Amino acid sequence: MNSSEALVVKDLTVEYALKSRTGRIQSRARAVDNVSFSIATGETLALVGESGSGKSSIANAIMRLVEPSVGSITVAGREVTSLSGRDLRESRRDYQMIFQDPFESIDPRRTVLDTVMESLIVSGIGETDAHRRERALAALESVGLTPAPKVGERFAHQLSGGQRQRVAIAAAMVLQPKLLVADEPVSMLDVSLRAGILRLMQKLGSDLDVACLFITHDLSLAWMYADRIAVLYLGRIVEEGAPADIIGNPKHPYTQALVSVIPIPERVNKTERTILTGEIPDSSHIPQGCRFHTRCPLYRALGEPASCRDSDPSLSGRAIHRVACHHSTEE
Amino acid sequence: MSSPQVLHIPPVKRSMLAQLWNDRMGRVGLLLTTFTLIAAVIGPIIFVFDSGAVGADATTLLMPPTRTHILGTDELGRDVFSQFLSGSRVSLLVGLMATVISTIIGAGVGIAAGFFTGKLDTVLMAVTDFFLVVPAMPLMIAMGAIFGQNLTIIIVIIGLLSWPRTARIVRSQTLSLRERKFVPRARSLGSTNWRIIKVHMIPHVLPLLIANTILVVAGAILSEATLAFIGLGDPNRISWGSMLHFAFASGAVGRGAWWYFMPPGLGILLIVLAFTLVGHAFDKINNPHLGGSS
Amino acid sequence: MSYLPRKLLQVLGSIFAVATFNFFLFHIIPGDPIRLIARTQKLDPEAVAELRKKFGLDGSIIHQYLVYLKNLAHADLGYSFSLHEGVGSVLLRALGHTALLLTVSTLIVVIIGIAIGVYAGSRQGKKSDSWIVISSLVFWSMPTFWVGMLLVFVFGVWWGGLPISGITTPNAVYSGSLSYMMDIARHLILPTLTLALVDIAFFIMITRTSLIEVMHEDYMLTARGKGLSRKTVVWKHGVRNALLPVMTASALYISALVGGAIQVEVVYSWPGMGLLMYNSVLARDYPVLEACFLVSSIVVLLANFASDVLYRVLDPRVSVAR
Amino acid sequence: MNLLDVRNLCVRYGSEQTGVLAVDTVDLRIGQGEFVGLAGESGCGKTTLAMAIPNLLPEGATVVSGSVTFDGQDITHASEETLNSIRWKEISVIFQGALNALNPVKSVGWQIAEPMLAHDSGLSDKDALARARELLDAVGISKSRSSAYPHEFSGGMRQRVMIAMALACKPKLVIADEPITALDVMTQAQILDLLRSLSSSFDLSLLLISHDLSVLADTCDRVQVMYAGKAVESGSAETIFASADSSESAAHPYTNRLLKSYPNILHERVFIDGIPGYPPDLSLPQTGCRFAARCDQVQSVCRTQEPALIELHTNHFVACHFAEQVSR
Repeated sequence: MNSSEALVVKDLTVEYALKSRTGRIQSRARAVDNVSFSIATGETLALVGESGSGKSSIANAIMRLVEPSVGSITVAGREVTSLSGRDLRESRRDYQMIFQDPFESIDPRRTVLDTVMESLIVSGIGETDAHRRERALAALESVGLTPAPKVGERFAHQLSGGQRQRVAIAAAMVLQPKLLVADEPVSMLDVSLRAGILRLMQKLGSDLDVACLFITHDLSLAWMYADRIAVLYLGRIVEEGAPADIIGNPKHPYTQALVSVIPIPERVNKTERTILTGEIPDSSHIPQGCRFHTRCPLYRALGEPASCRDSDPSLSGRAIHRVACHHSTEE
Repeated sequence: MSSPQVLHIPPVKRSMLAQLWNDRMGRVGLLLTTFTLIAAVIGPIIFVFDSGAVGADATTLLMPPTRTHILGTDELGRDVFSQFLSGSRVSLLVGLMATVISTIIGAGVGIAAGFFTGKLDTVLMAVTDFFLVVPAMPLMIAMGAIFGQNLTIIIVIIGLLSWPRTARIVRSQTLSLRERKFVPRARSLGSTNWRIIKVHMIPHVLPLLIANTILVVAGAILSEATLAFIGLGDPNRISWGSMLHFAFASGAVGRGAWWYFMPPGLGILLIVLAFTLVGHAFDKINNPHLGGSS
Repeated sequence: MSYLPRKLLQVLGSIFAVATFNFFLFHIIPGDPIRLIARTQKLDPEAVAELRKKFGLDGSIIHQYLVYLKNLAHADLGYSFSLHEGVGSVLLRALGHTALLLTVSTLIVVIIGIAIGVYAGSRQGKKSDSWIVISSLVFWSMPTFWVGMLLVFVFGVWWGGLPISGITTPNAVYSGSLSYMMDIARHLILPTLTLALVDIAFFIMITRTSLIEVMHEDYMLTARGKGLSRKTVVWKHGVRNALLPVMTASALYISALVGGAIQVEVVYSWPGMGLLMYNSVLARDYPVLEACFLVSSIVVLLANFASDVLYRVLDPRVSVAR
Repeated sequence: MNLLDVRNLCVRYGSEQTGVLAVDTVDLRIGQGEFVGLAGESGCGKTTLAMAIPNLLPEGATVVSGSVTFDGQDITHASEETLNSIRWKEISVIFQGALNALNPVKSVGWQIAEPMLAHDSGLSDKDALARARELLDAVGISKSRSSAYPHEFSGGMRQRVMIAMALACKPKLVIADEPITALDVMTQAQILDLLRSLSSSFDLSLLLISHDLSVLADTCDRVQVMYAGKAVESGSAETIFASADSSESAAHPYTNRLLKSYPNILHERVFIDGIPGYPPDLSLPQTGCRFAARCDQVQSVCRTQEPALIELHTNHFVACHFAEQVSR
């Protein structure tokens, strides 16, 4: 295993049992289906997908907030899926998460300083409270919440959304993790504040050489922020490559459709949009064959070839730009 | 709808007591509670009730108020006012002690069921629902008749039969707290379950628990009064409920002896109302929708 | 399993649990029931031995339990020592009287309570709302039996226009079934009024709170936006949604209502289960007490079942079929 | 004549002494058949302004001054009856968050039919329901689902139901408050597409409120940008969204910075700019230009004197002291 990889996810599958009220398992939803990827130290990978694509399940599996059904997750060379109890808790400081909604992810009854210090207390860092306090204040300072002692006394409801997300970043980065999982970190914020948060994440990330898994539904944001993009559809990576390739030369029909509907803050004559009909299917009823064929414009354009219904395409192509489609080259 | 609140920095939360005092009903409730507590503690010391001091002849039985007996006498010629004062102690004692038992069980069951979910939740909620549905008063009467009549037993019976509502409320609050993202965030930091409960759950459950606890006190006082009225009070400790039992049994109502059955009833009303008002005000503080203009 | 059979099974399970609980409460914890009876009824040793045999008390606890279940299955609830009659027939008579009282007062309480609750809730913060809330809390804080005593004093002693005891006038001669029913109705007035005065407060408060919550929902703004009149907005959109939590809370109320009924029956000598329990407490007639608890539990369980089914009919988000 | 003419509108939350002017002397005009976008960050007053039109303001909010003229009729202080006859019949609203804006215990068909019956006493229940089914069909939902309840639909489908409901009485103006927020990217595209296609067949005017300027770019004819309770710029979509080198383009520094807050995949891959700082606290007295504290081209006059909304070019209004020389 390459030691420069901060995160290696191999054959990850996450299933949820759909239970009836009596507790019997009625069916299984496969939110993540055999997904593999890795992130090098200091690299940022964007996972892009709509709701139901499994992007949050991947984040939760990495954070061990849900148990993966199959697969291994290795953070900084340590396999974490086999850990439990104390070992698991101790490993957690290496991988930290920033949640989508900063209002929900910060306990409203605790002060900002308490929230940041909580990270240190739980991880057993710092001998005394005074020591931890000093580090927490430094962390608040580093995310631009100044004067730190004053901001530290506030509660979440006394801060704006952007400030709250800064607190969440401080609470994660104070542990100096190897991997940061950011689940839609700016989607709840006003557009004018997004750049500030992203810049902060980028700066702190490069200072500490932290790898980042950046989860978003916004392809243009991924294009701007990430070093690499993986597009998810119904629990599977359908295309993976460099941002310029994904946006400039999308190969999978799903990615092509996503790129075509990106809103552009400029009034220009864009090429024809491809608006997919219908909605992403339920993950307990994944279509046979290629999971996208039920909505695929290419499938219809090619006269509904049997291969799309019969076999599930795997991710293939050059290492720097891979796609999971039987017919992508025929375009 | 978006309002300009986003920009507005609300003032630091005032203490619960200050907020209660600010609410008209809460203030009346607080004053009433304080008043009855003081009366219950000091009253019987000044006006000692002597259960042996029965009336000498027929003229002193069920006597209307006079200068010596400001609330008249009962069917045995005993002073009603001093009975009334010592009765307040029993009502308050039973109400408060039973509530302690009820709250400890209710909060424990509720948090455990809500936080750990799964099988434990199923079992605990089955037990809770059982006691929630079984009619409490017939069961209290049955248990009172079986286990005998003394204050401790009455306290235990009321306490053991009034926790299910608390458990339900605490559980649903705990369940909704679990959905808040700060709980998975705490877990992803490596917090133990116990730490999550201590740091993130209990402080959030507490305001609701306090409001509910105050209402449980009111309910427990009413339960004690009813049990005593049915004839299951502690024969050695006169309470407002047992005063009404004797008033009823001796036909004081039919004989128009209002000085006998009015005071204990009003006493129960005032003290239960006091706690109910405070509890209601707490509810308003906890639920901004109920607090008039939010 | 679909909802109805599953729920029915659950109710049967609860009834079984109540019966078991009942058995252990009366048979195991304080010693055996015959000793309790013997203590109060001064029975001779031979009679005690015979009774022990009848209840299987000479056998093991398991044996006693099985005998108890067998007797229950045959609707044999034992023998009342104070009334010298089978408990079953005593109870059956009382149950009918209690059912009459409870049905009438519940109907009044629910209809008036919800109406006043909606009125108050839709005028939140106004003067009329404050008065309704305050008077509800005051009535809610009164012991039911004391309200009964006050009404007896006012209507029976001062004014004297209404009957204050029993279900019919003693030694009355009726000209027909209508006059008989009128007599019962007159006797019902004060007990019903007593229960209603205290318990309406409960319905007013939960309906009000529930409606206030619903009034803040986004779909209420949609309804306003549609240009509907205020009355339509409140009743068609508000009340319909507000009643769902009221239904759930009513399940709790059923058990409280039984408690209230006991007190009212005692005060007005209404010959129902409550009066029966009161007399049994005084006479320490355990078999009757035991049966009263069992039967009232079953009634409450069934009422809860009914309210649960009704909830599912009213809320499309949960279905009766599933 | 404009269909809607809002002039100098002021809306306050709370009392005169401690209240906050959420909308401070704002104009808004919508022509017949025009699509107008209203943009701004959360708390800028855009929703409050829109809800003031059919007077659906929440409790505690009051129109302090100014006027709302709809179809030639001044409805600023109209009675509840007059407003009720205009609501939905003339002005309907697509509310934010369709899950909560639909009544959970009524079928969607019933909810669509309800306003038709309320506004047309001659209509029979059966006909109303039949029309409701037609509308469902028009927004791409099978007619057979008219008896289904809101919880049986996905988020995107509920928004379609909401749109069908808004069209029920063939209103002249539809106010859509963040209609695609919280929806998936592809569903957003579907809904915007639907709104565009329905507008032509139903001949309506649309007020589209969004915090996301890029959404308004190819949906609206005209765009008005609000900041901290004030309208700071309004103009045709061509002007606002024109590329920087064109002769006429967005002129307010706030609009320009907002436009640069989105990544533009047609341009070079650079980090977005964003705007430093936060909007002002409106509960404090305001002096000068409200954007001054965050503006990178601020001059001393900006801090002391409030800029007036001036007509820079025909139908292009800007409230900035340096509108003519702002560099992008």
